[in-house]
Amino acid sequence: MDFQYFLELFFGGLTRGSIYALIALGYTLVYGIIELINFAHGEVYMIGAFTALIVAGLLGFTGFPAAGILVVAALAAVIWCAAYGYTLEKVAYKPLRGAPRLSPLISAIGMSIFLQNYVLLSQTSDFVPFPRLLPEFDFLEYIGYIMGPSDFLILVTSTCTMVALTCFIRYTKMGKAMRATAQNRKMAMLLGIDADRIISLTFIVGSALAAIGGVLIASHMGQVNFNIGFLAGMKAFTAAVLGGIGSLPGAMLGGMVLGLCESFTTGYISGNYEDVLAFGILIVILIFRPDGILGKAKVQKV
Amino acid sequence: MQRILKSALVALWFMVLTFPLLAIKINPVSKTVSWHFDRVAMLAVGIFVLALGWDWCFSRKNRGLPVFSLPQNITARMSAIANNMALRRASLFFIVGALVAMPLTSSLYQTNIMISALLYVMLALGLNIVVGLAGQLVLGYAAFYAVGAYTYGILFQHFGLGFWACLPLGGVFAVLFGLGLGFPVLRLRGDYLAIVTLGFGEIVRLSLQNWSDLTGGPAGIANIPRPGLFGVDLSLEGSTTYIYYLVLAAVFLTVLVIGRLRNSRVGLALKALREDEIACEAMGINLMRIKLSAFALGSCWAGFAGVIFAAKTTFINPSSFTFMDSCMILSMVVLGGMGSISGVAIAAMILILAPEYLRAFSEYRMLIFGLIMVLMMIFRPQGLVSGEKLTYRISALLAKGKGGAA
Amino acid sequence: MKKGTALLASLALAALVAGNALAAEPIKIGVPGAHSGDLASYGLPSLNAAKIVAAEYNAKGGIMGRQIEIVAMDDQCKPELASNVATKLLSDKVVAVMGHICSGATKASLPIYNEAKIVSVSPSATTPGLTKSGENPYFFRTIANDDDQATLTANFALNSLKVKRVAYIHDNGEYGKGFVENNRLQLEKAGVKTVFSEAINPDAVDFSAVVRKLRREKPDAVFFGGYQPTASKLVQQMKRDRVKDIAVIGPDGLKDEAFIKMAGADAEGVYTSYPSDTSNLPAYTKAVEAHVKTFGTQPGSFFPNAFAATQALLNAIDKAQSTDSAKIAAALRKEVVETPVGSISFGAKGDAAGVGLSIYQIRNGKYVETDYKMTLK
Amino acid sequence: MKPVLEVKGLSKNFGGLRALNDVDLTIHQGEIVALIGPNGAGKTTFFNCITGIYVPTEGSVTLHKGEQAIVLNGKKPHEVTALGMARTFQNIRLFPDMTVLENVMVGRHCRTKAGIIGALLRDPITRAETQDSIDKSYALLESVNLHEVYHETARNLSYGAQRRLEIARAMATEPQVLLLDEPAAGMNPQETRELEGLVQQIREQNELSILLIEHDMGMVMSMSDRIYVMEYGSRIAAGTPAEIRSNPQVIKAYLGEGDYA
Repeated sequence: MDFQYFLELFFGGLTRGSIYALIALGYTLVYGIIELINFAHGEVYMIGAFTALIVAGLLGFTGFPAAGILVVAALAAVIWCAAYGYTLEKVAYKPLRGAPRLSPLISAIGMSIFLQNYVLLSQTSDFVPFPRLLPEFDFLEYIGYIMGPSDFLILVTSTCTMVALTCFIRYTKMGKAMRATAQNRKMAMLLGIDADRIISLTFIVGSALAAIGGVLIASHMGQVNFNIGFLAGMKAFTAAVLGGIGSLPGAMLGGMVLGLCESFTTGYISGNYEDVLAFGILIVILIFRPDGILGKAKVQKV
Repeated sequence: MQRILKSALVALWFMVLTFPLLAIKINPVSKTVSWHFDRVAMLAVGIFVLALGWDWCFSRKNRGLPVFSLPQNITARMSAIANNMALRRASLFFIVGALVAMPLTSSLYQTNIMISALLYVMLALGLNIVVGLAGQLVLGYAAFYAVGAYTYGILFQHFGLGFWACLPLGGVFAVLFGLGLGFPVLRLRGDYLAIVTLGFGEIVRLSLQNWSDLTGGPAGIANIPRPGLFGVDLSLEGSTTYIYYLVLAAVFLTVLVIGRLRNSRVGLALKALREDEIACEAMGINLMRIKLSAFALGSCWAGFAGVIFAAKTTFINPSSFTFMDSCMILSMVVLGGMGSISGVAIAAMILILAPEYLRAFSEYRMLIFGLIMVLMMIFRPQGLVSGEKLTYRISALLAKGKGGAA
Repeated sequence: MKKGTALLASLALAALVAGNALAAEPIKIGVPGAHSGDLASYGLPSLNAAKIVAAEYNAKGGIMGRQIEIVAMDDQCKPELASNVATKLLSDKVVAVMGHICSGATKASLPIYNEAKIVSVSPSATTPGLTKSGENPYFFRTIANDDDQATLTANFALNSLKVKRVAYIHDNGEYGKGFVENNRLQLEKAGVKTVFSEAINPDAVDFSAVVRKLRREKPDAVFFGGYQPTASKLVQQMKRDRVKDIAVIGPDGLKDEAFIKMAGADAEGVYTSYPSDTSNLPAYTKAVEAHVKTFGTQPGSFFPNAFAATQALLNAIDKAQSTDSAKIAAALRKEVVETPVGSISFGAKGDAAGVGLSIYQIRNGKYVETDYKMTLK
Repeated sequence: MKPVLEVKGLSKNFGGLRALNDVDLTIHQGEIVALIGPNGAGKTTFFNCITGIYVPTEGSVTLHKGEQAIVLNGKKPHEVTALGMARTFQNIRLFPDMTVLENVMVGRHCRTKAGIIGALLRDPITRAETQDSIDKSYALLESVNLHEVYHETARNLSYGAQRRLEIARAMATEPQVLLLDEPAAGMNPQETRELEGLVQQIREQNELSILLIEHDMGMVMSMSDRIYVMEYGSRIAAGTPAEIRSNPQVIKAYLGEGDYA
């Protein structure tokens, strides 16, 4: 019985963690290349959820099959988020390359507030129900207690996405160029890599991942609101820092660890301080081990 | 021509980009869709104009010209005015006079709004020490404000302490929190520091929300007394006016302190810290001490402002101290110009008073705050009023009679 | 000559009319509340109600020959704005106030109204302390306070559902936490065991941990404190995690058609408390008809309460034949008014007597009033 | 001549990499000593280790002050500066948005005392101290010929002027030993010659010792009393310019195939 409860919490935490990981990848990719905390990344996730909601809503009126709607909506979310990510970088960050370190961060915070209010004003301040598109099947009665179909779908989708990303980074030409730029931008430029294009690409990939996270969570929770990006973004950032910002496996690991921590604390102790826990982890990691679990210490250049 | 084509393309891109969110509004509850093509069209026109302006701004920026600049003769006249001591004094006198006379000539409501605005001036100036002078980006400033407000609330509720006892205590507690935060984050790089302070701010707010026994939880603390004047119970109007003068005095004090500080050895060290941390340390400045001073000085004003805030609204709850409030104060500093006193004060006044008097503005206020932060960083990172250069009297030059105060 | 007399007479008449108009300055009623921002859907219906009632009085020639003027003020339900709004209303020389909408805003503004001795009647501020503390002699409300609501739900759980073990979940807001704490206090006194009490963040990515904890503990009922969006997420997660046979009891924030639409079948069986159904009262139907006629839509939340508040307030001014606050307050306490929420009068501390509260249950996608109800004294 | 700065067996590891390996170095009163070596030989790391920016893995750094011998390892950079060792940076690190005068005044920080209270009260002592600081800074600017632009923002100065300003700023800390990290980098021959004169003049006026990292061989050979040569983190030679010139190991390691005059 108790072991079963442990498993329940474990898989609950894993589901939650995999969403954090998906968003955290976006933070880590961008940070790895231009050392910028893309504060508006959580908002991209929120916009992904909203875009999917709108597309799914429109299709819903036409009587499309649910699974089809989900795929089309997710695709639309990915495309639009990628476009938002690309534009975001061009408008708010690119003009600030070479500026003092804090300028792009302030610009990013400004962008985050802007996007939140853009959605608030153009859509609504209320929670909006997201159509139920996930297939509801009673698969395997016993496992059903540990994880439901939507948890399963989230886990599978996010795992596949992460595997795909890893392959992309490792084996494709563009992925290699990204890694080279992350390691040494000047050197990469000398080797004929167009750094601007790689940076754009990074934002596009990161935003697409956030969109997938947004669609998954929106269909899982069944509601969307202009404000969901802030908390999810902060949690994902915590995950990225926890794993070692700049490191892809670190972001995945960090997401899982954070998800599990939250799940177990709520399950065994109390949920009252769930968010305090995440922020606490963030602070403690940044102060005592800013390179996270998998990050490597960097020597300060003088 | 090419520029126009390019701008048209940009406008088209934004039309596609914003299409789903701007044009389609779905209500899944009532299963209705409303279309707003007019919004997208308006946006496209706006973006087209902006894109033209954007290029122009960049061409100016790349040539090292300021993006906004006034015509030469006006600038010259303005600087002549600025340098004219008599005129400066007269205008200062006028502003101070207007501020002092304000509650006597205007309604209770306006006085009240003005108190809010002045409180934000105080907060923005306080944050300006940390962010503007010392260059340490703090994203949880509202937490110190909360510490001040709750110091008064809690001490009054549990121990019956009055306003005047709590005012210094609020400052002291805020400083203790500032040092408590400052100490562990000494070694952190700028962007990590920003995130840690954000986390700290949220933790403070969440703790206020959860710790019901002490703080009243989300219900907050009500019926906090307004300050008394030598034991005389004041009427509403009387006490509002009284608080107004109190805040005004506090703002004057803040301006005086920051003005003197900026001119001093400590002020120079703070600025050096902002400009280059490593060089600063190599010049013999104790980084730990100077950073902690910055945190202490900055948080102290937030503490005072918090106590006055609690006394003014008589009711406090955690929702007044969110991340968005911190961002609002930060955008005042960014808009006003890091390190500038008059700029930050003007920016705080504008950003608080505009939504009160322009209803249309109030809906878009956070949107505009966000935009301000982005655009200022790109086009005018030094703010509206760029840090005024200080003047120094050099004995050698004075002796030679060559110039005097330059 | 005749022409001249006519001219003179008309001039005299004009002067008389003008003089009369000067003397008959309108009676200003402040209506502060959330008229923009995320809580506008709670504030605007009240403003509409005030406008309708004022128009009815004005059509009859006003009170004491003076017209009623509604002074609307937006406080966005934020305490710091509310205190500014309150002073603005004082500057505008309002006679009385119908508002504020939210408890926080009300708390922030009451000291100002107390100071100025201005009567305010809130249609929707439910924090018990506002009346129970006895510190606000000029404050009244036409809604049951959270204590009464909790008394109803706690007794219902105890007597009707016969609960032994109970869990509490809230959204860490004043409203939600207050509801849950009040219930807990009463139930624990009656010997009901508390399984756990947890806060959830409405913005959290999911609620699985709390729901799984709930599933393991298997209490007889769970009290949820908060608003309907969070509640609908919670019941959906419960359904998904196959939590069965646990009754969900919530406050009036859950009685909202949107809740059923959002949560669908998962909302089935949820209990909420809400003012008793008064839609068969003639005053209620009349008020709704007036709203449909004036604004073309069905009224929103707290419309009946605001309607009742405005009616009671104007009636008191009329009966007192005075704009003096003490006289208005006395009249409010004395007079019984027929309103959309029943025939009400106000107790010494300002709570409305005569307002009924019932337990509702969602059955087949509809709120059904159960027999469990109480009337406030 | 007595030694002012003595470095013994200094080593520094970065993870597995040994950036400095057992380096010894001594500077005597009034000497100009040059530290040369190919890029990446560890010269700047050496500077960073003795000024406290990095903590050395092994070895000792001792500053002699009168009869006192002060051990510098483990001290923070600001303490090192306060004890009498100031430096400039390879890639200029001025305070770009402060005025020229203010830049130098920051250097006065460790020789002045006024605190926050003094700043707020502006008592006569603080005022006198501030005025003194202003005047001394101005005098230093005169000595590097920047006094006419004292009110200019530092970022607007020419490259050469920025280098000189950095030296004036370091001088404001009243050092016993001045460490210059490639002061002539990016200068034209004319400016380099002026810089040489300036460095000589500073040494004579202030009786201080100078340790110099420099790639301009002409400058090194004409100015230095002694030269240390480093390669791969180790010291490979030491001696007078004439000795270094003829040292085969140095020629091989650093100067290549005799491409210097």
